[in-house]
Amino acid sequence: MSAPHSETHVDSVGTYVKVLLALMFCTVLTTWVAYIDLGAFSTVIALSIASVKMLLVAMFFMHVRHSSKLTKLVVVGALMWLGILLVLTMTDFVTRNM
Amino acid sequence: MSNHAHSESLELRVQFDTAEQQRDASTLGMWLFLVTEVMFFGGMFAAYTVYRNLYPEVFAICSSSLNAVLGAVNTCVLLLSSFTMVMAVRAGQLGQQKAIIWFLILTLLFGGIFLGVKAVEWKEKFDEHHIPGQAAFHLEGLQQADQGHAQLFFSLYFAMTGLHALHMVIGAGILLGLILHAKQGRYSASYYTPVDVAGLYWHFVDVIWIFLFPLLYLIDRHLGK
Amino acid sequence: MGNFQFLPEQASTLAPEVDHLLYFLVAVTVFFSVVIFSTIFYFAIRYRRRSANEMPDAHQAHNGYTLEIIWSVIPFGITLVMFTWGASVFFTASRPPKDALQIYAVGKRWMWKLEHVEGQREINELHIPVGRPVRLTMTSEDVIHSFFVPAFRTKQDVVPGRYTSTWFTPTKTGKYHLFCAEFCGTKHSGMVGWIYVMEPNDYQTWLSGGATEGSLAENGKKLFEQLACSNCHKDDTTGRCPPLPNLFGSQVKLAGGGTVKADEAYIRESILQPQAKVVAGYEPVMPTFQGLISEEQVLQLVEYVKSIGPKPGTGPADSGQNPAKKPSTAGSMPANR
Amino acid sequence: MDTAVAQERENYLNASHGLKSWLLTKDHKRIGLLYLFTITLFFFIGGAFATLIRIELLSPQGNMVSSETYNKLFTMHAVAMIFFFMIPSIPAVLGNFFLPIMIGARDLAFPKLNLLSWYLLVIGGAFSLFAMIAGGVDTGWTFYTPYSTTYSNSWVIATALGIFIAGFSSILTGLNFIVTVHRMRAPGMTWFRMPLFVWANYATSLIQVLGTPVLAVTIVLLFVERVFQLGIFDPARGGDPVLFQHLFWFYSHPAVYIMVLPGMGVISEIISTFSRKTVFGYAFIAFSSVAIAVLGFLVWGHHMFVSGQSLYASMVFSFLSYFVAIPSAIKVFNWTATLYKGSISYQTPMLYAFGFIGLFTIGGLTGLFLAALGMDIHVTDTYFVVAHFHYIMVGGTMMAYLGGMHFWWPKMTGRMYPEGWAKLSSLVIFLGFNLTFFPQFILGYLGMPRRYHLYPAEFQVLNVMSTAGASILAVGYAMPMIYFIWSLKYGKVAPMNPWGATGLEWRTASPPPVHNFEQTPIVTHEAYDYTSVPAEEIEVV
Ligand code: HEA
Ligand code: HEA
Ligand code: HEC
Ligand code: CUA
Ligand SMILES: [Cu+2]
Repeated sequence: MSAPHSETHVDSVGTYVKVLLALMFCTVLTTWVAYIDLGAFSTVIALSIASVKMLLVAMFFMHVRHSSKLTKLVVVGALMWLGILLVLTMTDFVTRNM
Repeated sequence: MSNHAHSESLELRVQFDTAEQQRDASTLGMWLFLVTEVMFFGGMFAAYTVYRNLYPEVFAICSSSLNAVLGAVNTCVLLLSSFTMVMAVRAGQLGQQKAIIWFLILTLLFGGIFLGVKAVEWKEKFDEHHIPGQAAFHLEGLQQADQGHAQLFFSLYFAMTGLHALHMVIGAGILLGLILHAKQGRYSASYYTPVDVAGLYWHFVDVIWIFLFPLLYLIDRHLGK
Repeated sequence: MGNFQFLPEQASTLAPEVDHLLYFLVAVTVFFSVVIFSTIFYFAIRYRRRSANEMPDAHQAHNGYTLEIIWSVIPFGITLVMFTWGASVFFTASRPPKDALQIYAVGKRWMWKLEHVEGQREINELHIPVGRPVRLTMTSEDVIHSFFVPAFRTKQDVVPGRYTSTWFTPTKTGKYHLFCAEFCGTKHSGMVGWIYVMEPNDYQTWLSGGATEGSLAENGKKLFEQLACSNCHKDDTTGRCPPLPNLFGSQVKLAGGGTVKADEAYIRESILQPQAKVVAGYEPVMPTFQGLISEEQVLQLVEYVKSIGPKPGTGPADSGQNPAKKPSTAGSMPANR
Repeated sequence: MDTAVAQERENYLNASHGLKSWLLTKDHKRIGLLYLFTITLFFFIGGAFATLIRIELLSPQGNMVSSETYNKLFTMHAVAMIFFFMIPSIPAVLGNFFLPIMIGARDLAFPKLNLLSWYLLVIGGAFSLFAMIAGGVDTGWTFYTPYSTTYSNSWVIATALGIFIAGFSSILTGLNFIVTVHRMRAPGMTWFRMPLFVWANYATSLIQVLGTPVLAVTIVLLFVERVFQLGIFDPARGGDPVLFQHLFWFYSHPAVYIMVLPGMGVISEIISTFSRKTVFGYAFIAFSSVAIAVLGFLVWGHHMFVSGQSLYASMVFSFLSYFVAIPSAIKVFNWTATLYKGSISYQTPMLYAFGFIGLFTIGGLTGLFLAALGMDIHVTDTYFVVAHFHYIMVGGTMMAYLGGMHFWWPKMTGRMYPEGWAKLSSLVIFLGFNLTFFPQFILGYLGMPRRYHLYPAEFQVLNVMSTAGASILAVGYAMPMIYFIWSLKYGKVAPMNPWGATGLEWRTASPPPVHNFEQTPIVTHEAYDYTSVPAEEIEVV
């Protein structure tokens, strides 16, 4: 009747420590990069690093990688709806002076 | 009604048949709640995107007026709290009752430090008159004409960090409750759903900050000053 | 009900177009309503229950895909027609012809202030000649309003902080309602007025009638001196400011790349937020005039800058001296909305 | 009265007594009834405002109330009707009561949260009521800035706060439903055996969860702008009031589907039951609900065609708007096809269902007028729009709600309503409705702007017709109110399955026991399989 039994996976402390270190590294990296002039890439890089961090937190700390399809669908859905909000709003603002 | 045994766990509520069903329901519920949170912050992200797009230079200068080092340190503190949180959940999985308590306390502590640093930053803004809506608002390095746009930046800054902080405060309240319950020995390897679910919330608040940090502090920082 | 009307008067070139679209939409609505209502009615009678425990012969429906596809695809096709038709009417309604008569409108709670380039100002009344396209450039001093003339089938919101525009070509002389259609507070329903569409000759007489304090551009010129714009903006390229003659309608190169067309909105922005778009090769030293001058004064300045724009006589709006003169076809008025 | 059946069997109503047992209940059925009281109250409050609006508009020069008061009337009318009546109506009353039963669950997944949702609605309602009593609010239900942030002198904050809180009620209800549908279905209740009412509420819940938070944050931004001068939409600082409209309609367009989808679910149940046939194109109707919920998020800009939004954005939004029409068309055609070769009876719920289909069709098709760019510039912000949405909301959803109330009243209360009166009132409502709102289409095309206290005299005739219709409508709405209450005491005792319907809710007693079923049902049939209903269980009245 309900979703398939979701096994509890116990990750090792080492995994979590590695993830934490990766996250901190990303933080330092993104701060450092911010002082370099990359033109339009500045935004792209900053957001890419943030997305990587988000993925790390979601996958490991929030256990998405062990989660059911439904949970993954929920996560993807949330991001998609955020995308709808941002993209359709921006269609107005970027085409106003055309 | 007939086919459910009450013995599995004290915590099995009447509408459920099995403990597993109950846990799955709670987890799904929390994930859906996080979806609503994404959309809630999404409204502000949309406003931010619109105005950053309209006034990129002003926003860059405003970003530069924030303390990036403090921001980065604070980000690390928050990440640390996420780490201790996931350790608390792990302790739950393994049924280590003592460890749950200690990791929760650590999480609470790091959360507190984060909020403390945030408060210091805000205080700075008040002292510098970077408060939108105040007649005294003035951001150095900007023409009079652009002060309005700078106010937009700071409106977003306060709205976004403020609501983020509010979520932290709520999270801290939840942690406190968990700690109390953990002290009573409520959690075990077979029942730690509340810790698990609270963890999801805490990590989510962390993820929001992971985006706020570059958006508010970092992007185009090289342009300012 | 006597001479009861179902349609408002058609008094612009747009009106018949909108009405034709209406006929089409009504036809579709009537068609589908009649089909659905009569089918339901027929089935309801034909297959009425005759005894309490009756079971229909066909209690299991045949879930045919054919029907589903038919009744998805046909409506979809019809909606595509609606979209295309609606969009094309909208496009005409949004793009003013180049030789349009320029008029400025400022919404303020709760009145419409209308200004002719010749300097005539009107409140809640607008006099215009028949048969000539009219383009309105509009803004608001406070909240959002909306300029609505049912007989012309036009409507456009008026937004504080920026210019919006609309246009129409009146086709019939007469007196028509002007409404504010966006809720703006207590006297929203009192923010109404009249549009007077006149024969061109009468319009001329009307124009020369009312005492004015100079044309918009003339007033703008005075302001240009008073506000000391002229101290910086000289007519040659030697100064530290860009010269303004011939600016209007041209493409301006911006510092940091990109170009922008110098239309009304750009001039307005240059005055109120000079730093927003800085001209390539110049320092951003121009002070802002935000808060120092009213929207109406901004309009005068804009009109002045336009009047020293390229080729006097190409647009009806530029000289202010002889507005009824047939505009030359090679106009350079930007066709922005 | 039939004493043989009236012997006290334990059910959810008599299982415990006293006010406390209601205010602290976690039973979804009782919470459904709590909602019923609350939203009925707000319907009559909203209706009272509507009455005043219509009386005022009898004369063009507006001599009953001042302009200020008039502006407050239509604002508070809409706030009460939309946020405190129509959005909670079908989901929170009928959905709450029947969704768990229909999938064979003992309760919703989170009963305490369910109760909290009701309290949130009550608290939000209290804020809004306070604002109404303290002096009212005059911004229109759309709260456009900068009027709402800077210029209005009315109780904007209290009202907005009320809506904010009620928003969370809506979010939590949606969340609860989604989890319940995913996790609590009885054995054998596969997704494609679920009644269409459940599908419709599931789709609605998706919108509530994805859309309402954006309304919430929009209100927060409005709040901080009005109170702390954090001017995010303030044109004086380079902010853009049109951005507010984007955020507002991102929620409020999908919200119109929160208002209509559950109604469509009710109609599917009724049409099937009263023609004793499985719904034609079950899967298409089920998926079209979800499709409407998803596509509904892509069209909000069609409320902003003349707002100063870019021409290209308007084109995109207009184009996408037409996609939403297709799933609605599919539903209408499938309902009609369901009647084919059925065994059709005309009990009151069925009359309401016919009313729904007809009026929704007209309302929906006039929505297509509005989505057509060239047409919308003329009719936007006129009575044409007012007529469009009342056709869908009052003609559509309200009919579905009343249909559903009649359909399930026997199950909820254990009593039958008086059929003759009910038929009469449905007829009165139908006639009154059309007389009220049809003239408004013409008024709108003629150019009468909405939110107008004073209007040119040439519009008076149509306005008088509309007011006449509204008086008939008011009588029509008063009737069910009276005979429903009457039936609680004097109505015939309802059998288990008075309509010969197939849903699980008809396989348990009327009214149902506390945990819905004496024995967890095991589902072995598709929904709407009329051969599966044991003949002895049907006691058609
Ligand atoms: C329950 C409420 C509800 C519903 C379901 C709808 C449904 C639709 N609405 Fe409506 N609408 C409102 C409530 C609703 N609306 C409200 C409250 C406002 C005003 C808000 C305000 O400003 O205060 C509004 C305003 C509004 C506007 C803005 C008007 C303006 O302000 O200028 C538009 C524009 O596109 C629009 C379009 C549509 C469309 C295309 C649909 C479609 O979903 C309709 C689809 C249905 C059908 C098409 C009918 C069934 C189909 C057939 C019978 C088959 C034949 C079909 C074809 C040929 C395609 N609506
Ligand atoms: C679900 C939503 C809903 C519902 C049910 C209704 C129901 C009604 N509405 Fe409303 N309406 C809106 C949503 C709704 N409306 C919205 C969103 C607006 C836009 C507001 C804005 O512009 O911001 C609006 C605006 C609006 C206007 C336009 C105001 C304007 O623009 O100036 C009008 C005018 O006629 C109107 C009329 C009515 C009428 C006559 C009813 C009737 O159906 C009501 C009938 C009910 C009763 C009459 C009460 C019940 C009966 C009794 C209690 C019996 C006893 C009563 C008497 C003896 C009087 N409504
Ligand atoms: C202190 C000098 C100064 C004064 C006073 C001044 N300007 Fe300017 N203006 C500039 C400079 C420098 C630029 C070019 C840089 C820029 O775009 O900001 C400019 C640009 C402009 C432009 C855009 C020109 C283009 O080529 O795109 C317009 C229009 C304009 N000014 C109008 C005015 C008006 C109207 C006034 C008076 C109300 C005024 N200016 C007062 C210095 C000045
Ligand atoms: Cu101005 Cu309404
Ligand atoms: Cu809409």
